[in-house]
Amino acid sequence: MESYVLSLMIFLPLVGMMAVLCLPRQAEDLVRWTALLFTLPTFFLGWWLYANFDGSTPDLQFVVKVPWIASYNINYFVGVDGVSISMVLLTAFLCPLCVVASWGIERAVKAYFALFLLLEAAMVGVFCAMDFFLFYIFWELMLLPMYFLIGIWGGPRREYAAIKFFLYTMLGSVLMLVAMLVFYFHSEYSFDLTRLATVTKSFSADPVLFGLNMPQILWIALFINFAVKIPAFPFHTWLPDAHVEAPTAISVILAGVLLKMGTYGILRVNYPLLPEATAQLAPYLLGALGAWNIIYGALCALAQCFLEPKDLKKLVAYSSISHMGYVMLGMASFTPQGINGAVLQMFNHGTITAMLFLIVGVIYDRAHHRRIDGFGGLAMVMPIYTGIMALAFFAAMGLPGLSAFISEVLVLLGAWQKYKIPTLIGAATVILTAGYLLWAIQQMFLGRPREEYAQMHLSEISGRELVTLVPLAIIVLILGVYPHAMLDLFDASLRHLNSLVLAAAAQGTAIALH
Amino acid sequence: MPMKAIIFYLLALLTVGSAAVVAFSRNIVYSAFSLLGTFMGVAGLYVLLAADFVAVIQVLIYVGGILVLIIFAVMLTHRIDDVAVSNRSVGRIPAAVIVVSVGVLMGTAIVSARWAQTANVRVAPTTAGIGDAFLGPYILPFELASVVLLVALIGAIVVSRKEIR
Amino acid sequence: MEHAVLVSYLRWIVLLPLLGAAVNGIVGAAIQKRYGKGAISVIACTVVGLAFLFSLRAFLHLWGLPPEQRFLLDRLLYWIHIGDLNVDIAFWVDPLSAVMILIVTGIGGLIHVYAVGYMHEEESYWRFFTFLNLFTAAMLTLVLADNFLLMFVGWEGVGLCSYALIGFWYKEHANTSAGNKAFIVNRIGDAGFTLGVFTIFWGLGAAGHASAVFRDIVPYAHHLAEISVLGVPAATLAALFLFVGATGKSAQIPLYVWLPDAMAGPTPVSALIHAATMVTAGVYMMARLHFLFSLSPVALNVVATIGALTALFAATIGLAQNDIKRVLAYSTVSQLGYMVLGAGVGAFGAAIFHLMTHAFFKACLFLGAGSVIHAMGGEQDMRRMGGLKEKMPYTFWTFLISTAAIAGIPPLAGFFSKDEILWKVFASGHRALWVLGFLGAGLTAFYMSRQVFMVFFGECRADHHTRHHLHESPPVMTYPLLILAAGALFAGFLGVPAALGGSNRFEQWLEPVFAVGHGHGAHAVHHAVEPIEYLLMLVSVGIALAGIFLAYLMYYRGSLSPDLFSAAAGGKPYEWIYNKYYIDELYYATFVRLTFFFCWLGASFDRYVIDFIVDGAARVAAFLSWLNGWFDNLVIDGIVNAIADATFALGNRLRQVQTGNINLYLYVIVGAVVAVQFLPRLSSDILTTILFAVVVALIVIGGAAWVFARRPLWRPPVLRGGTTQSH
Amino acid sequence: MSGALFEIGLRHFLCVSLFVFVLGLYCVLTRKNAIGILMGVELILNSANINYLAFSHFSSGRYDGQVFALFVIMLAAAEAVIGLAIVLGIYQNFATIDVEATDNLQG
Repeated sequence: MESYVLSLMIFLPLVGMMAVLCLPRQAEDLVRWTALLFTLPTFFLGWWLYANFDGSTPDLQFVVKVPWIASYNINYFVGVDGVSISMVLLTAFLCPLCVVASWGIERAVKAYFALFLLLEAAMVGVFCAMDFFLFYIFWELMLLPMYFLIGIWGGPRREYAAIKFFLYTMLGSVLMLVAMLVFYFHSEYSFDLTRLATVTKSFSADPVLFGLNMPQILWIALFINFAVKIPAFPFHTWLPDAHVEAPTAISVILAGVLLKMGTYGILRVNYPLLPEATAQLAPYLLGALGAWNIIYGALCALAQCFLEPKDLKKLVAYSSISHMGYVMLGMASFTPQGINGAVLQMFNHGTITAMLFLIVGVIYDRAHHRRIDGFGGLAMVMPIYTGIMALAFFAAMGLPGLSAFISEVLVLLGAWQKYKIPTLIGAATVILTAGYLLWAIQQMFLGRPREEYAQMHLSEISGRELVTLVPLAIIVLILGVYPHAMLDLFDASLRHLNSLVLAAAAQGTAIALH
Repeated sequence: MPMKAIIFYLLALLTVGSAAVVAFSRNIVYSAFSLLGTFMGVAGLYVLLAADFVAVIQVLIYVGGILVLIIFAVMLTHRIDDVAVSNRSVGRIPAAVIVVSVGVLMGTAIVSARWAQTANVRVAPTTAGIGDAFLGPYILPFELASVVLLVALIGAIVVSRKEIR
Repeated sequence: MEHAVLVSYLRWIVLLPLLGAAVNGIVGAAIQKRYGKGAISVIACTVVGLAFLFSLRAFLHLWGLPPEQRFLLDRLLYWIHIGDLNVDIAFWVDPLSAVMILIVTGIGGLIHVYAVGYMHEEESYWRFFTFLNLFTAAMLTLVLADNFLLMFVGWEGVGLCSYALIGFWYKEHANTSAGNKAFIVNRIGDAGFTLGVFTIFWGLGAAGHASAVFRDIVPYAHHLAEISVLGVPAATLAALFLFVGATGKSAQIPLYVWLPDAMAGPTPVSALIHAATMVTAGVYMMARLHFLFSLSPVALNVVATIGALTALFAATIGLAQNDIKRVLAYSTVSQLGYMVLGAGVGAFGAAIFHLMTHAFFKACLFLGAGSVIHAMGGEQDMRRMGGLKEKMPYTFWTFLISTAAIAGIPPLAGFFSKDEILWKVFASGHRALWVLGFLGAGLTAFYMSRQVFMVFFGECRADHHTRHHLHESPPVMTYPLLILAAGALFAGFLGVPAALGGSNRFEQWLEPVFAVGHGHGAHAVHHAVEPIEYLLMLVSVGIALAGIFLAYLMYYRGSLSPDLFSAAAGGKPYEWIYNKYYIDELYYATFVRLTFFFCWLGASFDRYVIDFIVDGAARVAAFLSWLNGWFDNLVIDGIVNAIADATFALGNRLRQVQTGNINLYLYVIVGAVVAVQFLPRLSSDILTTILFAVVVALIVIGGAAWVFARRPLWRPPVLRGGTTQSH
Repeated sequence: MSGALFEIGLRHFLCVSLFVFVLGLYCVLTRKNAIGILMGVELILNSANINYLAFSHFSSGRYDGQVFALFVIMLAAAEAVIGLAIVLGIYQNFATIDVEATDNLQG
C-alpha cells in the first residue's frame, strides 16, 4: 500500500476511462455513476495519504522509482513532499465534486467523462512526478483532454477559447521542453528532479544572451511556461476566455487545479533546480509581477461590473488572476510566512474559486445567462443559494475566519519583510476585491427581482448542487479556524526549499532589497 | 473397326453433342442437364487415355459437385421458366466469326504440328503414381491447392451471405 | 505582563454570542416559523446577557487583583505558527479591555432588548438577530484579542456585520449601496491596519523580537523608533498605517463618509454599531497600541489634528441636517473626533472615558430617535415632527438628558469626559486644536438643542394620520432608554477630575495599562491642577449654554430666524454645509471615477492590446498559411491538376470502352488473340505490324462496342475532376 | 486414311478437345446469363483437361499431365463455387443475373 498508493491514484482514473469507454453510449446514467465510482478511490486514497503523511520532514514520501525507458535514463519516479501532497489532495478532492457537477452534461456523455478521467489522471500525475520527463509527459497529457473539454462542451465561442488556451500552453511547453533537454544533456543524461539541482553549478556564470547567464535563461524559459498556467500578466488572456466558454466543472478544474500547476511548477522545478537564478529573478518576475497581477486582475474584475458583457464568470476568472498574484508575491518573499502563505493560498484559492464557479454554474443552469445586471433580488428567491454564495464571496474577499484570510495575511506579512511597494499594492487591492464582489452581490442578489424572474420561478439550489458546494464550504470554514490542518503538511518542505534558495543567494549575489 | 475406336467415337459424339446442346440450347435447364453428358463423355475419354484416377475424380467432382451446384444455381434464380430471358444469347454472328476463326487456327495447329510421340504408352493403374507425384515434386502446389479451396469455401460463404450488399 | 492569570471563562464572552449567531443563523428560520419570534429574541438576548455576566466576572476578577497584575489570559486554540509568527486564538483582559467588554455587552445587551420591540414586525427577524449577535461576537473578539491577527478577525468581522445590517432591508438599492460603501471604506482602513501590523512585525523581526502578540510587543516596541523604512521611522509608519485603519473604523476625515450613509440600517443597528461600539474600535485600537503611538510624535500630531478637524467639520455639517438620524450620525463623527483628538495628545485614558460616556448617551439618543421614528411610522424628517414632548414622555426625558450630556452640561457624563479631553489638549500645548474642539463643542450644543426643539417642542407638523397614531413606545423599548439615560446622568462621576475634587477613578483604573511603555503625555498633566483648568471649564460650559440659547431663540421662540444664517454670504456657505461640503461627490468624481478609469484601462488593455497581439500572431500565421496554400493551389496544384486533368480527359474518353459487359470483354480478348495469331503471317515489318495490330484492335473493340453498347460511345468529356460525378 | 480414322491417336483427342473448346467459347461469348457463361467456362476447362491427359498419355508417358488435370479440376470446383456464390449474390441485389443489366462498374 505504502508505495503503490500514488500509482493507484494516478492510474485508477485511467482504468475508469477504459471502463467508461467500454460502456454503451446510451447508458448515460451508468456512465456518470461509473465515472463517479472511479474518482472516489483517488479521493479516499487522498485521505489515506493525508492521514499517513509525515509533515515533519521535507523528504519525498511514498516513493516509487522504476526504470521506464532505461536507454534514455528515464524513470517512472513518483513521490510526494509537502508541496505536492497539498495539491494532490486538492485534485483528489475536487474531481468527485466536478463529476457530480457534470451530471447535467447531456452531449456525448461518454466521451466527456472519459476525457475527464484522463484529465484527472494527468493532473495527479503532474503533482506526483519527480522525473522531469514524466512530469513533462503528464503536463502535456493534461492539455489534450482540456482542449477537447473546452472545445466540445463549451459555450458559443468555445473553439476560439480552446485554441487560444492550446496555443498559449504550447508556447510554454516548447520552452519547458528546451529547458528540460538542456538539463538532460548537462547532467550526464538524467531527468531526476531531485538530482538535477547539482547541475546548476556546471553552468558558467557568464552572460550568454541579453546579459543573462545560462541558469537565468533556463529560469525564464521555465517561468514563461509556468506563467502561462498561473496565469501571470501578460500571458493571462486565455484564462477569461477559457473560463467563460468552459462548462462549469471544467472551469472548476481549470481554476482549482490547473492554475496551481504554474506556481507548483515554479516551486518544484525553478526553486530547487535553479536556486541562484531564483534569488536573482524572483523579486522581479514573481514579486513585482505578482503585485501587478493582483491589482491588474482586480481592476479587470471590477471592470466586468460595468463593461459589456458584464459576465459574472469573467469576473470570477479575473479574480483568479488577482488571487494567484498573491501566490506569486508570497513565493517571492523567501520568508517562512510568505512561502507558506503562498502554498496555503494555492489550496484555498482552489477550494474557494471552485465554489465560485459552481455558484455561477448553478445560476447559469437556471437562467441560461450570467449577466451581472441580469438578475436582482435573488436573495428573496433563492435564500439558501444566497447564503452559500455569500460564504464563498466573502471567503474570496479574504474575510477573517475563512480560509483565504489566513493565506493572504501570511503572504502579505511575509512579503512586507522584503518588498514594500508590491506589498502595499497587494494590501490595497483588498479594497478593489471587496468592491467588485460586493457590487456583484448587490446587483445580482440584493434589490428587487427583475420582472422576468419575478414571474418565472427560479428554483432553489438542488441537493446535487449542495453536495458539490457544502464540502468545499466546510473546508473553507475549517481552514479559517485551524489552518495548521494544511500548514503542517508543507511547512517543513517549504522551509527546506527556502533555505536552498537563501543559501544560494548568500553564495551569489544578494537579493536586492526593495 | 476396333472396339476402342468405336468406343472413342461414341464418347466423342456424346461429349461434343452434349457440349453443342449446352452452347446452343435456348433453355438453360437443358443446357445444365446436357452438361452432364459432356462431363460423362469426357470421363470416358479419360479412361481411354488410361487415366483411371482422373476419370473417377472427373465423375465425382464435376458430376457430383459442380454440376449439382450449377443446377442448384439455376433453380435458385427464378424466371428460368421464361426461356427467352433465362438463356438469351446475343451477337451470334460476330461470335460465330471469332469462334470459327479460332477453330480454324487451332485446327490448323492440330493438323500441321508434328506432335511428340512417346514409345512407351503405358496402360496401368495410375493412382499410386499420382499419389507419389503429389507428395513428391508437387507437394507445394498440392498444399497451396488446399489453401485455395479453403479460401474459396470461406469466400463463397461470405459472398453469398444475405447481409452483404 | 508575564504575570497573566490564566483563566478559561473568557472564551465564553466571545463564544456565547457566536453560538447565538450560529443557532439563529442556521436554524433561525425554522425556529421562527415553529416557535415564533419570541424564541429568537430569547436566544439572542440570553447569550448577550450571559456574555455580560462573564464580562462582569472578569471585571470583578481584575478588581480583586493588585493593579500591576491585572491581566487575564485565556488560550483557546492553536492557530498560526509559522516561522516567527506564533499566534493563538487567545483572549486577554486587562483594565482597558474590561471596560470595553462591559460597554459592548452591557450597552449591546440593552440594544438587543430594545430591538426586540423595535423589530417585532420584521419578517427576517432571525436574520437581524443573527447579525446582531455575530456583530457582538466580532466586537468582543476585537476587544479581547491578544494579538493583531485575532484583533483583525474582529476588526473585519464588525465590518462584515455592519455591511449586512446596514443593507438589512436589501430590497432598497440605497440601503445596499450604503452597506457597500461602509464595507469598502472600512476596507481601506483595514488595508492600512494590516500594513501597520506588517510594519510592526517586520520592524520587531529586524530587531530580533518578531511577534504579533500585544503583550510581547510592548517591551521591544522602542526598537521600532530606531528602524527606518521608506525614509520614515518604522514606528511612525506603523502608527500612521494603523491610524488609517482607525480613521476607517472610527469615521475620521477622510474616511468618515460611510457613517452618515450607514443610517440606512434599522435604528438599533445605528445605535449599536454606529454609536456605541463599532466606531469606537479605532479609538480602542489606538489606546491598545498607545505605546506605539507615543513613540512617534509625528504620528500623534497627525492623529490629533485629524481628530480636531473631524470634530469641528462634522459638527458644522450637523448644523444643517434635517434627518433625525443624520444629525446624530454627524454628531457621532464629531464626538469620535474628540476621542481621536484625546488619543492624539496622549490622553488615552480621557479618550476611553469619553468613549464610555459617549456610548451611553449616544446609544440613548439613537434609541430615542428610533422610538420617535417608530412612533411616527417611519418618518425621519425633523421638519415633519414637533410637539412630541407630551405624547412620548419617557422618550422625551431620556433624549433631553442625553442631549444635555452630549452638550457638556455639568454634571452630566459628557461634561466630564469632553472637558477632560479639551483640558488635556490645552495642557499639552495644542492651543489651536483646543480652539477647534472648543468651537465644535459649541456647535454640538447648538445642533443637538435644535434637534430637541424641532422634535419635541412646538407644534406637531406631522400629517393628520401620523399624528393620530402617535404613541409612546412599549416598555421593552423604553426601559433600555431609561437605563442608558441613567448612564448618561451618572457615568461621568466615575471620572471626576482632581480639579473638581474627584479622584478620577476611571483613569486610575486604566493607569496600569497606559503606564507601561512611556510615562509622558497623560501623566505629565495628570496631577497638575492649574487655575486655568477651572477657567476652561467655565468657558466651555459657557459656549455650550450659548449654543443651547441660540437654538432656543431660533427653533423654540422663533425670535431669531435660522434664515439669517442660511442666507448669509449669499447662501453659499449654507448650501455647502447642507450638501455636506460635496465630499461624497468629490470622492466619486476623483477616487471612484479614477478607479473606474483604471478598470476600463485594464480591461481594454486586455482586450485591445494583449488579445490583439495574440490574435494578431494567430492572424499572421493564418495569413502565411493562406499564402502558402494559395501558392500550393495555384502553382503546384496547377501543375498537378493539369496532369490530372489531362489524364482525366483521356480516361474520360477511354472509360467509354469499359461497358461493364463481360461478353464484350471476352470478345476483345479472343479477338485480340486471333489477331495476334494472324500477325506474323502478314508481315515481318515492325511498323506495319503495329499499324495492323492497332487497326485490328480498333476494329475488334469498336465492333464489339457497337454491338453491345447501349449508349453513344463518344460524349463531350466534362472537365475539372472535382465537379464531375461518375455514373 | 481409314487407318488414321480408326487408329485412335493424339490428334483424335485433340480434335474432340477443340470442338468442346470452341463450343465453350461460343457459349461464353453469346450467353447473357451468368450461369450460362459459367457453363461455357466449364466446357473450356474440360477441353483443356482432355488435352492434358492426351499429351500425358501419348507424348510424355509420365504423370505430370494427370496431376495438372487434377489441379484444374480442383480450380474448376473452386471457381464454380465462387462464381455461383457471386451469381447468387448478384441475383439478390439485382433480381437478375443478366450480365447486361449488371454493368454498374462500367466506365
